[in-house]
Amino acid sequence: MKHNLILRVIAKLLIPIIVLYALYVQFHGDFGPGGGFQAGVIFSVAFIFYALVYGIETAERVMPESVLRILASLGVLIYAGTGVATMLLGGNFLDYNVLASNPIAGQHIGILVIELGVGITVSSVMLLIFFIFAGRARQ
Amino acid sequence: MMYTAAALAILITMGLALARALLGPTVYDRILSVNMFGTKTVLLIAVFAFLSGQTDILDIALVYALINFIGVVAVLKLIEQGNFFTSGEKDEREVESE
Amino acid sequence: MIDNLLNITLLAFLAITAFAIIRIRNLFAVIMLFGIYSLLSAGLFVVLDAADVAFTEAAVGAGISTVLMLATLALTKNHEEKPPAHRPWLPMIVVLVTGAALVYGTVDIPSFSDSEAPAHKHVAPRYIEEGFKETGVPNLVTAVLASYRGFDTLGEVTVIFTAGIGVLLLLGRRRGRKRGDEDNNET
Amino acid sequence: MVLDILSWIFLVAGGLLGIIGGIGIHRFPDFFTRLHAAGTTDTLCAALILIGLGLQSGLTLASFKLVLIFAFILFTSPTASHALANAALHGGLEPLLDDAEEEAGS
Amino acid sequence: MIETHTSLLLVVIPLLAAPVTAILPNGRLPWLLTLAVSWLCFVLAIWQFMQVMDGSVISYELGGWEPPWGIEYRIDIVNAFVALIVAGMAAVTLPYALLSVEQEIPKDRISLFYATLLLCLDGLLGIAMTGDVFNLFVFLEISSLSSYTLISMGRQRKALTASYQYLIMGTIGATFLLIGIGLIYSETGSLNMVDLNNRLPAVFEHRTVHTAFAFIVVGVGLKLAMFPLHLWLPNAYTYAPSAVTVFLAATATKVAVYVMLRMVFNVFSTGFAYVTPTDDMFLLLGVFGVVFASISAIGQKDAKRLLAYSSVAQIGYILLGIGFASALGLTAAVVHIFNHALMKAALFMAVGALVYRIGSSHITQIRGLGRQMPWTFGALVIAGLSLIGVPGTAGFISKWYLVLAAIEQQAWVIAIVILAGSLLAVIYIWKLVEALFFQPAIDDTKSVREAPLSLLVPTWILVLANIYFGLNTELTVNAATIAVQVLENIPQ
Amino acid sequence: MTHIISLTITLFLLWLGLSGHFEPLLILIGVASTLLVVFLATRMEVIDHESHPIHLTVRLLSFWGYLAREIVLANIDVIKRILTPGKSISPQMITLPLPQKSDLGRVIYANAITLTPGTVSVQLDRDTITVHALAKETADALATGEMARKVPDDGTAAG
Amino acid sequence: MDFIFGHYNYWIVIILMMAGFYTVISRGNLIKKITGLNIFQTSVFLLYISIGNVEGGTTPIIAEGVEQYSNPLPHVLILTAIVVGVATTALGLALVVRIREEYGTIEEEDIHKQDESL
Repeated sequence: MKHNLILRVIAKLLIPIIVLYALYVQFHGDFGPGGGFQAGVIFSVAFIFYALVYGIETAERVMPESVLRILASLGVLIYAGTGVATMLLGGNFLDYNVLASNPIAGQHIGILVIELGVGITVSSVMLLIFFIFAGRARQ
Repeated sequence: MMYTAAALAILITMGLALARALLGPTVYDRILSVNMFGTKTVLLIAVFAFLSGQTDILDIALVYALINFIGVVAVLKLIEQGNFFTSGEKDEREVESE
Repeated sequence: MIDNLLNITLLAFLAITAFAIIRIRNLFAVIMLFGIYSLLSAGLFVVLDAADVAFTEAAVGAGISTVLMLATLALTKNHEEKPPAHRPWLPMIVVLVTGAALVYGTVDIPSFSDSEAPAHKHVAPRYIEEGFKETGVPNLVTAVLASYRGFDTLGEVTVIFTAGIGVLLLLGRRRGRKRGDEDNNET
Repeated sequence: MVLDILSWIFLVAGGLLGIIGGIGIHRFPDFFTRLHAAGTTDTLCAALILIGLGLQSGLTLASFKLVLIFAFILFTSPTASHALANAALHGGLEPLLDDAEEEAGS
Repeated sequence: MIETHTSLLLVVIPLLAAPVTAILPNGRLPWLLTLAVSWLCFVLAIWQFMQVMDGSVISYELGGWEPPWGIEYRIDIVNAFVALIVAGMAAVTLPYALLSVEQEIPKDRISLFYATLLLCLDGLLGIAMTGDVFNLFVFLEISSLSSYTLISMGRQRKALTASYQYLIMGTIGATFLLIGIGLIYSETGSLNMVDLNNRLPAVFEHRTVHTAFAFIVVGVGLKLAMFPLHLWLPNAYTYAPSAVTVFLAATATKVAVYVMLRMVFNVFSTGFAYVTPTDDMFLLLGVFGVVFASISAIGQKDAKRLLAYSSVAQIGYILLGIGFASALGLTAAVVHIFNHALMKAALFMAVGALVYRIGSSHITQIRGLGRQMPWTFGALVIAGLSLIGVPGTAGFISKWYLVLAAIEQQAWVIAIVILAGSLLAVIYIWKLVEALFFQPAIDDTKSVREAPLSLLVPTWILVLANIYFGLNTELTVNAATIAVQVLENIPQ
Repeated sequence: MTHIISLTITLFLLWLGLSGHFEPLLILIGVASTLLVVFLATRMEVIDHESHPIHLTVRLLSFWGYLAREIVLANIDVIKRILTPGKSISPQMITLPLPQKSDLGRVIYANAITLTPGTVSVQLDRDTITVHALAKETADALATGEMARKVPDDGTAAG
Repeated sequence: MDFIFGHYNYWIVIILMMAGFYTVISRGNLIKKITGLNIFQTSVFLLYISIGNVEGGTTPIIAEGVEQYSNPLPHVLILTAIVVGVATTALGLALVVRIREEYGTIEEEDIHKQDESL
C-alpha cells in the first residue's frame, strides 16, 4: 500500500469538499464564473480521484455504470424537456419567460433547471468515459 | 503596484519551472515542474484577481488548488502500476516506469 | 500595462510549450507538457477577462484531458513515438499556406482590445446593457449561454452525450466482436 | 497604510522566495534535491503571497477563499511531493547521495 | 400549435428520442422507436416543405429572443428541401436497417447504435434548419461525432482506421470553419446568417473577410469531400456498416453541399463570391474531381469502394454546377443533390443486400450473384443507369441541366468533361454488371438466395423514385428554380 | 454518527462561506447539496475518524503553530543553500522509526516532514519512514524525533 | 510597430495554429496527432477570446462601479467549442485504443503496412 496510505487519508478529507465545491459551482453559475459544465467536470473529477485511490471496482460500486448511462440520458432529457415544457406553456422552445408569472422568475427557474441538466449529463458522461477507459485494462 | 511586483515574480518562477519541464531530464522532473507550475498558476490567478479587482476569479484558483494534483496522482499511479484499474491496496509489484 | 505584460509573457510561454510538444517524442513528457499548456491557456483566459472560459479550461485541462490521455497511454503501451521516416514537406507547405492566409487575414483585423471593433458594437452591447434586466442573471456569460443562446448549449450537451455513447459503443464492457485475437489479453 | 506596507513585504518576500525556488530547481543536481527546492515555493511562497493578498481584502468572502486555497495547497502539495518521491524511488531513480565518508574526502 | 413549431419539432423529436433509445433494452424496440421518429420527421418535413413551396419563409425564434440576439431558425425552400432529403432518406433507410444492423452490429450494442443514428439524423437536420452560423457548427459536430462512431462500427478492423482518419480530417474541417466564423464575427459582430448578409458587403474589401471566406470554403470542403480533400470518404464509406453507408452517402455530403451553398451565396453573397476567383476554383476542382474520381472508381476491386469514388465524382458535378455561377448551373446543382441522394442510396442498398447475403462486397466474391438475386441486381442496374445519366432516369435530368449550363457559358471543355464522366460511369457500372451477371458464381455463393423483402422493398422504392423523378421533372426542377432564386437573393 | 453530523455541519458552513449569498432559495439548495454530499460520502465510506478528526482539533491547532515555525525556519535554510555558491548540499537518505500508532498520525507526520523543505518523506512503511534530506544537518535535526513527538496521534485506532 | 504590437495576440495565435496543424498532419503517431489537434483547437479558442477582449474591460459579470465589460459572446461560443473539443478528444482516444487492440500499434506507418500486406 505504501504511498497509498497518505493518499487514502487525504482523499477521504478532500473528496467531500471537492463534491461540495462542484455543487457550489453548479448553483452559483448565475453569480460568478462557473455553471453546469464546469460543475459536472469537477464532480466527475472527485470520483476519478476516488477511483484512483480506492480502485475502479469500489468506485463502480458507489456509482454503477448502468446508473451513469441513465443519468447521462436524463440530463439531456431534462434540458430538452424544459424546452418542450415552455412550448406547451405557449412560448417558443426554451423561452423561459413563460415558466413563471413574471419573466425574471421564469428565466431564473429555466436557467437553474437546464444548468442542472447540463451538470448531470456532463458529470455522468465524463465518469462513464473514465470508467470505460480505465476498466478496459481488465480485459 | 505591489500586485504587479508579485505577478512579475510569479511569471519569472513560471518561466523557470517551464524551463525545467522542457529540460527534463527524467519524467519525474517534468512532473515536478508541472506540479510547481500548477501552484504558480493558482498564485498568479489569485494575484490577478486582486490586480484587476475581480475577486470572482478566485474560484478558478480554488478549483486548481483542489484538482490539479489529481492529474499528478494519476500520472504516478500509471507509472507505478501501468494501469488505472488496480486498486493499489493489495498491489506490491512495481511495473517498470517509462 | 501589467495586463499586457502578463498577456505577452504567457503567450510566449505558450508558443514555447507548443513547440516543445511537437519536438519531444516521449509521449509521457508530451502529456506532462500538455498539462502546462492547459494551465497556461487558462491563465491567459483569466488575463483576457474570460473567467468562465478559464474555469472550463481549468476543470477540463487539470481533470479530464490529462487523465484520459494517460488512460489511453496505459492501454496502448507505446510510450515512444517513432521518428518520421521522411521529411514531411507536403504538410509543411500546407501549413505555411494556411499560415500565410491567416497572416493576410490578420492585417485587417481590428487591433487587439480595440473597444471600437465591430465585434463589440453590434450584438454584444445588447447583452451587456439588457442582459441583467432581461434575465436577472448578473453573470452575462451564463445569461447568454443559458438563455439567449440556450439552444447552442443544448447542442453542446448533445455533443457530450454523443461522445459518451460513442465511447460506450467502441469500448463498452462486453466484447461483442472478435476480429484478430493477437493482442487482446493485456492486463 | 500599515497594512499596505505589510502587504508589500509579504508579496515581495513571497515573490522572491518563488524565484529562488525556481533557481533551486535548476541549481540542484538531481530530482530528489530539486524536490526540496520546489517545496519551498509551494509552501512559504504561497503562504506569503496569499497572506499579502488577504491583508488587502480584510474580512471578506475573498479572504475566506484565500484561506481555502491556502489550506488546499497545504494538503495537496506534500501529498503530491511524497507520491512523486515514492514513485521515483520505485521507478528506479537512484538518489544522488552524499555519504559521510565521501563528504570527508571532497 | 404544431404549425408554429414544425421546424423545431423536426430537430427536437430526434433529440428527445436519442437519449430514450440509449437506455432502452437491446432488441427490436430501439429500431421501432427510431423508425417511428424518422417517419414522423419525414411527415413533418413534407409539411414544412409544402408551407415554403411558394417561396415564403418561416422564422422561428429560439428562446423567444429576436435575432440577431437569439438563435433563429429560418426556413426557406432551400432548407426545407434539404431537410426533406435528410428525413426522407432516414425514413427509407430505417426499414432497410433492421436486418442489416442485426447482422452487423453486436447484439448488446443495438440500442446505442440506434441512439447514435438518431443523433446523426438530428445533427444533419439541425444543420439544415438553422439560421445561425455558430449553431450550425454545433450541429455539424453532433452529426460528425455520431458519424465517426457509426463508421467505426464496421466489421472489418479497417473501419477503425477509416473512422480515425475521418475524425482527424473532419475535426480539421470543423476547426477551419470555426476560424472562418470567428473572423467574420470580428468584422461584423454578428452570427445570424441574414444579419451577416446585410453587414458583410460593407467590409467586403477587408482582407480578413477574404481569409474567412477561404477558411469556410476549405472547412466545408473537407466535410463535403471536395476533390483534393476527399481522402477520408472512400475508406469511410467502404468499411462502415451497410445501413450507415446508405444513410451517410445519401445525406451527409448533401447537407455539407447545402452548407457550402448557404455560406457562399447567402452569408457572403453572389456579389462577393464571384469577385474573388472562387467560381473558377470550383469549376477546376469540379473537373478534377469528376475525372480523377471516376478513373479511380474504375480501378477499384470492392463494390462499395467503387461507389464511394463515384460519390466523389458526383460531388464534382455539383461543384461544377456551383462554379457556373448561373441560375441554370445552380439549378443543376440543387437537382443533382436530390437525384444523387436517390441513386446513391439505391446503389448502396443493393450492394448492402449483397453484403447481407455473402458478407463481402469484393468484386471477386460477388461474381455471378446477379442470377441468384435478380431483384437486387435489377435495382443495381437501374440505379446504375441513373448514375450514368440515361434518359428516363433522375440522373439524366441533372446532367442535362448541367450540360445546358455549360453550353450557355460556352464552356465546351466542361461540357465534354461532363459527358466523359458519364462514359467513365458506364465503365465502372459495367464492371459491376459484368461481375454480377456475366461471370460464373464462385463455389461458396452457389446457394445464395434473393435478399429478404425488408431489404428489397426500400431499395425498390428508391429505384422507382429514380424513374419517377426522371420522367416527372416538374417537382424537382420547380423546387430547384425557386431555391436558386432564394440563393441568388432575387426578389420574387 | 457523530462524524456524519460534524461533517454535515462543516460542509454546510463551507457552503455558506463559499456562497456569500443568503437568499432562501440558495440556502435551501445549500442544505440539499450538503445532504447529497454526505449521502455520497457515506456510500463511498470516506467518513470516519481519519477524514474527520474532531477529537484531535485542539492538538492539531497547537501542532500547526509549531509546524508553521518549522516551515519558516526550514525555508530560510533551503534558500541559503540555494543561494550559496558551490556545493552547499549533502543529500541523505535516512530511515526513521515511526512512533505514531494511528494511520492518521503517520500521515500527519509524513506530510509535516514533506512540508518542511529540506526533508521529503519518500516511503512510509508500517513502523519506519524513509526520508530524503537535502543536507546532513537537516537529517540530523529530524532524527532527534522532536517533530515526531509533537504530531497529534490518535492512540486508540491502531493502523 | 504599433501594428505589430496591436496584433501581438493574433501573431502568436497564428503560430500556435500552424504548430498544431503541422503536428496533426505530419506526425504518424495517433496520440500525437490528437495532441496536435488539441493545440490547434486551443489556438482557435485564443483567437476568439482575443477578439472578445476590450481595453480596460473586466470579466462580464455585472458588478457595481464597472463601466466597461469584455464581450461575453465569444466567451459563450468558446465554452461550447471547448466542450466539443473534449468530446472529440475522448472519441478520438477511444478509437486509438481500439486501433491499438486490433493492430498492436499506434503508428500510422505500421498500420498501413499491415493493411497492405493483407
